[in-house]
Amino acid sequence: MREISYRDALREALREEMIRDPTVFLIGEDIGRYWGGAFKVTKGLAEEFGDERVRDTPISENAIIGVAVGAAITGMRPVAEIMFGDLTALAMDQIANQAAKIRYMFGGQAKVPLVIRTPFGGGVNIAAHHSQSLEAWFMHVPGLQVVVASTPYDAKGLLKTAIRNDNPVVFCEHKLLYPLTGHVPEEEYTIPFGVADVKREGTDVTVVATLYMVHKALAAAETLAKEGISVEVVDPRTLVPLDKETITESVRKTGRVVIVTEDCKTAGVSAELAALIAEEALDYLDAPIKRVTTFDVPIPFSPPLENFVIPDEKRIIKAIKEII
Amino acid sequence: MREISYRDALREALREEMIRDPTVFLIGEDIGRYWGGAFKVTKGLAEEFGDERVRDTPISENAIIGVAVGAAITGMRPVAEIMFGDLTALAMDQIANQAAKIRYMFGGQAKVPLVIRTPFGGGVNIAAHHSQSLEAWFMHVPGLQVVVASTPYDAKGLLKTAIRNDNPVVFCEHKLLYPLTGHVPEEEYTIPFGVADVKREGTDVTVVATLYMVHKALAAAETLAKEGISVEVVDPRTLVPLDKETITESVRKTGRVVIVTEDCKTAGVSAELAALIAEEALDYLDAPIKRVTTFDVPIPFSPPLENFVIPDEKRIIKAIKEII
Amino acid sequence: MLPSSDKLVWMFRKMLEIRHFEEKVYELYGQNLVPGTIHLYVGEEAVAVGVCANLRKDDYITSTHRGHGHCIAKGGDLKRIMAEILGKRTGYCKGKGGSMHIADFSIGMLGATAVVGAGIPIAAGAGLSIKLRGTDQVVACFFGDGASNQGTFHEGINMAAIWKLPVLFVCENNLYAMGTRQSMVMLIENVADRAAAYGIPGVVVDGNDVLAVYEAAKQAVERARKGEGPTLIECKTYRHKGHSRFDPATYRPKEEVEEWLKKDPIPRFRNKLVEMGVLTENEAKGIEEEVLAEIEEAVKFALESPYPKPEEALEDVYA
Amino acid sequence: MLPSSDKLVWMFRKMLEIRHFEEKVYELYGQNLVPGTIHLYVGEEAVAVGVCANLRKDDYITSTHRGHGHCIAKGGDLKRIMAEILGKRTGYCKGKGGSMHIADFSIGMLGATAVVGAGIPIAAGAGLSIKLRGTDQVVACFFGDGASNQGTFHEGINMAAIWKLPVLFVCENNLYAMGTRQSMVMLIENVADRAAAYGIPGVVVDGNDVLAVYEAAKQAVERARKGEGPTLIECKTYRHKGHSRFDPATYRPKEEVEEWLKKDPIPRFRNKLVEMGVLTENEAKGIEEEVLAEIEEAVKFALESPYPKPEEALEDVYA
Ligand SMILES: Cc1ncc(C[n+]2csc(CCOP(=O)(O)OP(=O)(O)O)c2C)c(N)n1
Ligand SMILES: Cc1ncc(C[n+]2csc(CCOP(=O)(O)OP(=O)(O)O)c2C)c(N)n1
Ligand SMILES: [Mg+2]
Ligand SMILES: [Mg+2]
Repeated sequence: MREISYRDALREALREEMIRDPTVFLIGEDIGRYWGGAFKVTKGLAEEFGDERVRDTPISENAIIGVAVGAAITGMRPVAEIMFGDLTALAMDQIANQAAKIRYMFGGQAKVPLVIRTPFGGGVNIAAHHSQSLEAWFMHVPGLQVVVASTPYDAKGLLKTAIRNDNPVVFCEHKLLYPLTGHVPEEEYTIPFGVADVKREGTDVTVVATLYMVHKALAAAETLAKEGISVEVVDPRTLVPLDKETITESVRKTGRVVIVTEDCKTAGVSAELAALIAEEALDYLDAPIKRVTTFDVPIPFSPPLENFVIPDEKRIIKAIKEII
Repeated sequence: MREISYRDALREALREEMIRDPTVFLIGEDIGRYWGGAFKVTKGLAEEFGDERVRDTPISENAIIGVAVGAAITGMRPVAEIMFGDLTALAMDQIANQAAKIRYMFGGQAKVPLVIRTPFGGGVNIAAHHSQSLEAWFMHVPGLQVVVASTPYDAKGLLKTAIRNDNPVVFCEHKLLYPLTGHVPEEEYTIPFGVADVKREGTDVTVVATLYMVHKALAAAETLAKEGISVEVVDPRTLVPLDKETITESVRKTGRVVIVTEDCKTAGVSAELAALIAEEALDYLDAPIKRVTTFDVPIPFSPPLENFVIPDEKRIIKAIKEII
Repeated sequence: MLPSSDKLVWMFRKMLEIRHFEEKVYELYGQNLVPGTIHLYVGEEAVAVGVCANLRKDDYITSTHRGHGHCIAKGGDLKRIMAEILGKRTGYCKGKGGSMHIADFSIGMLGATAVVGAGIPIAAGAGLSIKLRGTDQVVACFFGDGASNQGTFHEGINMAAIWKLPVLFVCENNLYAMGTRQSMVMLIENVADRAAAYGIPGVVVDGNDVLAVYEAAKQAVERARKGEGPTLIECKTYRHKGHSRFDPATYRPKEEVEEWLKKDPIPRFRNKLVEMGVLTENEAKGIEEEVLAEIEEAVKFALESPYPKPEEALEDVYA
Repeated sequence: MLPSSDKLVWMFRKMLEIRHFEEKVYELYGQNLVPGTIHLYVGEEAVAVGVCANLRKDDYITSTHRGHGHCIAKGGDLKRIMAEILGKRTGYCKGKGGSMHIADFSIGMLGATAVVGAGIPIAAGAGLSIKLRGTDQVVACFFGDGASNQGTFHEGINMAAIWKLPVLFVCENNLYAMGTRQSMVMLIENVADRAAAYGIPGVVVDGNDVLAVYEAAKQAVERARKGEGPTLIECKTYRHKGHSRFDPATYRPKEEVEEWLKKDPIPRFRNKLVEMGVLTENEAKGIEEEVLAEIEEAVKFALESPYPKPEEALEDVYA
């Protein structure tokens, strides 16, 4: 079984789709031959596909997305990179008001096959402007689809689906995932949107986790297994569309749920997941719904501070034990 | 008892605070003598306080907030108006990355006494770019405070508190509220943040509602009262800080809750409220938590479409009856 | 070089279509038949028409909140525009868009955005798409003087410049953004002078002279089709009415309004055409009558069309 | 007019402080003592120092991800900067900010933002505050060539221009934004030429000549204090190292790097001072030794300082 990194899996998806479809092109800051992307995801692609299709831009986030939107509605399939997820704040108009709404506002005349790749998350001590997790902002915008890939396998399959998809997709990556390796088949595959993945089966409690938190949840599950607690870890993989079925089914089975996401708590991804469960599986719950998230503070710089605010295995275990 | 409109109540608050404190000034597009604000909230203030303190700007939303931030951290108390809530998308970097984080990033050295007033909401047929309710975006940003005033009385008291407050406040108004009249005392008063208001007492079911939805909820309560159903309507008034106590207390009392907000459902304000209740009052719930929200679509233009997607009294009643 | 007689007559007709269409919308609004708000193009007809007279059907335009005229000039169907403005199911956007969001992708009208300035990078993106697809299409991007202070103006035009994209950035400078006079928000007189910041040509034209607009746009289109990059064209013009329906526009000096009404682009062009012998007064009148009839038909179509069914609100979110 | 000898020596000292401070940070980073990333100011010292030499303690500056030098030039405490970079409790931001978010409000250093270009409107806002409060303070806003393509550049400078705000917009043009050469993202050669778009003066100076920077900033400060409005000053300079710690900067031609290393602002200024008789070689060496000692002290202070306690992460969110 071939193992490659998350970074390389993403690059493979981009490369294969660029070969398959000449309308796919990449656009973003420093994604080209001189840098290869801040996290090196696009490294080598400019050399292979040329500077026209792997297009370095000025530092102009809103226009990067706007230009991608204009290209998308006229026959191209842009994959835009926003260097850090925090900087989507500069492009929110083009993302949320233009890309997301163009199809609807114009009565279905247009399609907007646009992918916006961006890394979220903390853990590398680069403070408040480079560490946020803002998936919830995009979930809250009808017209967008939101992907949260946690493994190399998922990353490749979901990115390929995102590129072929005719809707604007915010493809959320995570800085700590890039070096992570895992099995990725040599053969072509795609992963449909709206299908959660049960990353570990269990019977006592459901943990719904996304992105890097999937791995912390799996570690917690492993630890608890030794204490005889059986944890099921469900990874939604796409937040919009959301596989409510798999999530609520797991909760109905275990009767207990802890939601673990890296965004801050208030009005975050975990809130929507909790609300969904409270709406659709309340009768099956044997304990309150728990949310384990980053505390409601900007991400601090210093390691002891950052480590404290972002959920770790211990906090996950503690939350699980509180409802077991 | 004096009755004035929500619009006039806001203007009174601005005027009184400008008289009280020379560091308070207003900044925004067309807020000055030539227009008086798109919704006429600032009408007459430029004439009274001069163009320097009621400052018309170019159409530059991000810089409006940026300039206000710069003024706020150097001794002034700006009240910025973003003409439509949808346009905060253009200013998200200055709102969420700068205003919200400056105090924290700099270790508490700075304070950012900034108020951002903006109207959200639909109901006036101006379609997808002028009708959204985006309160949840701001709730999700630690460092911001978020106000949702539903009556003239609340509007005045909360705006005065917001202006005196040393934190960045997103002060959410609603287009349909501006002409609404209600009691506002002549005497000075302020309303503290974090104190919900029980707008109607009841025993069978709690409805938590915000902004214009408070009035639709009250109408629904009135209708249901005739059928013998007693509805308690709780208006949080500020989403950050949130008066969890009053909300969960009411839910513990009634055992049933319907959350009614005008933003779209997924990852909206209603999700956070539902999650909160599921976390803190689950054992008291006799029925699933219901959310009544705008459907997950951009706001359409045509009246029958817009009326359909935004919650109305009927949908609120239906939701209540489903859990009674 | 002057356009052909046919084209001149086409331009005259389009200007009349816009003028009378807008007057009709104004009237219908007064009768409470138009939901929401409206931003009329009356007085600015020469801009959209002078530019679009240079465009092919497969060329693109992007538009604004003041967009009816753009769509008409690009060849949009009056019936479907009117139906959209009235919120009807037969409208271009099935009633989902309304006055501020007219679009007709079948004629390259890529839609109106109501976020001031947001169309600028989108137009650049359409230009990039043209470049990548290797066609010789061009894009005309309309926006106002107010929009030229948005970050999108700076970012979008700069990107189009560095990549030599085939885009005409057409600034409709009607002196005001709502109640804000240009001189309150910009120290320079000509928006076109900002072109220098991006290393591209900037041209100022009399936006009430459709032939002047035509000529400037023609050169810019040629430049664009040859792959030489974008041009910023500033058309000095004036809106005859308030910013939106309820605006009495008292912030504008009377003399200024009067002066500009004298420069009304339609009588000017009509006189010119008669002078040039392209049209007789009678022929001009004939065209006007045809246009009026066409608009009546559009109104009838729109009024008789059904509203969308409420549940249709849930369609068209995703492809 | 030349600054006084005292000021000249102060400038020399500050440049050395920045240079050696940054070299030390680089060294500590190599020893894994600096969390996160770093963007060093080595090679660009003349800009911050030439500008700040004109500022009073109560004047303001705004800064960027490459901000250590700005804070030092404004009079920041080396100890507290170093402690912050190392994530210590005694740092300027109690370890919450780190290298990219140094601030010292007590000396008018309004903080570094790591969002490229975000400081521009904030600086304009500080300028507006000055105007409204009626003081004669000024603001210097530092940003890079890359930042000049952000919408905030356009919006922020335009606002400062129309309101005649007392702001110096100081573009540190080091030719690159990460690996992106200026010529890839801008057709014009001088960022300063964009000043014309806002009707304000734009000046290009040799950013490696501290006296040239000083002189340009002096005039701009005078203009600003007199209420005549902002100036855009472009300082042509070069970073000696990569963009951030791990960047080998292979995208820069060797000859270019060599050429610029020859223009190193510090030896140039040192020679000049000796030539002018302001300092002897020995005195210069003496200052350098003092500076090195001061930096050693700062490192010691920082290394010996405790890390913040985890729970302190929950403080300072709200006032
Ligand atoms: C980004 C943004 N800010 C504010 C508004 C509100 N608004 C609508 S039209 C308008 C004035 C636009 O002026 P201009 O660009 O000159 O176009 P004109 O209306 O004169 O044609 C404003 C401020 C908006 N729609 N979008
Ligand atoms: C808005 C924004 N986009 C991208 C980045 C990532 N980034 C950090 S520094 C930098 C380059 C900045 O170049 P320039 O403004 O020239 O400053 P320099 O680093 O050369 O001093 C980039 C792209 C960012 N921090 N903020
Ligand atoms: Mg205008
Ligand atoms: Mg640079």
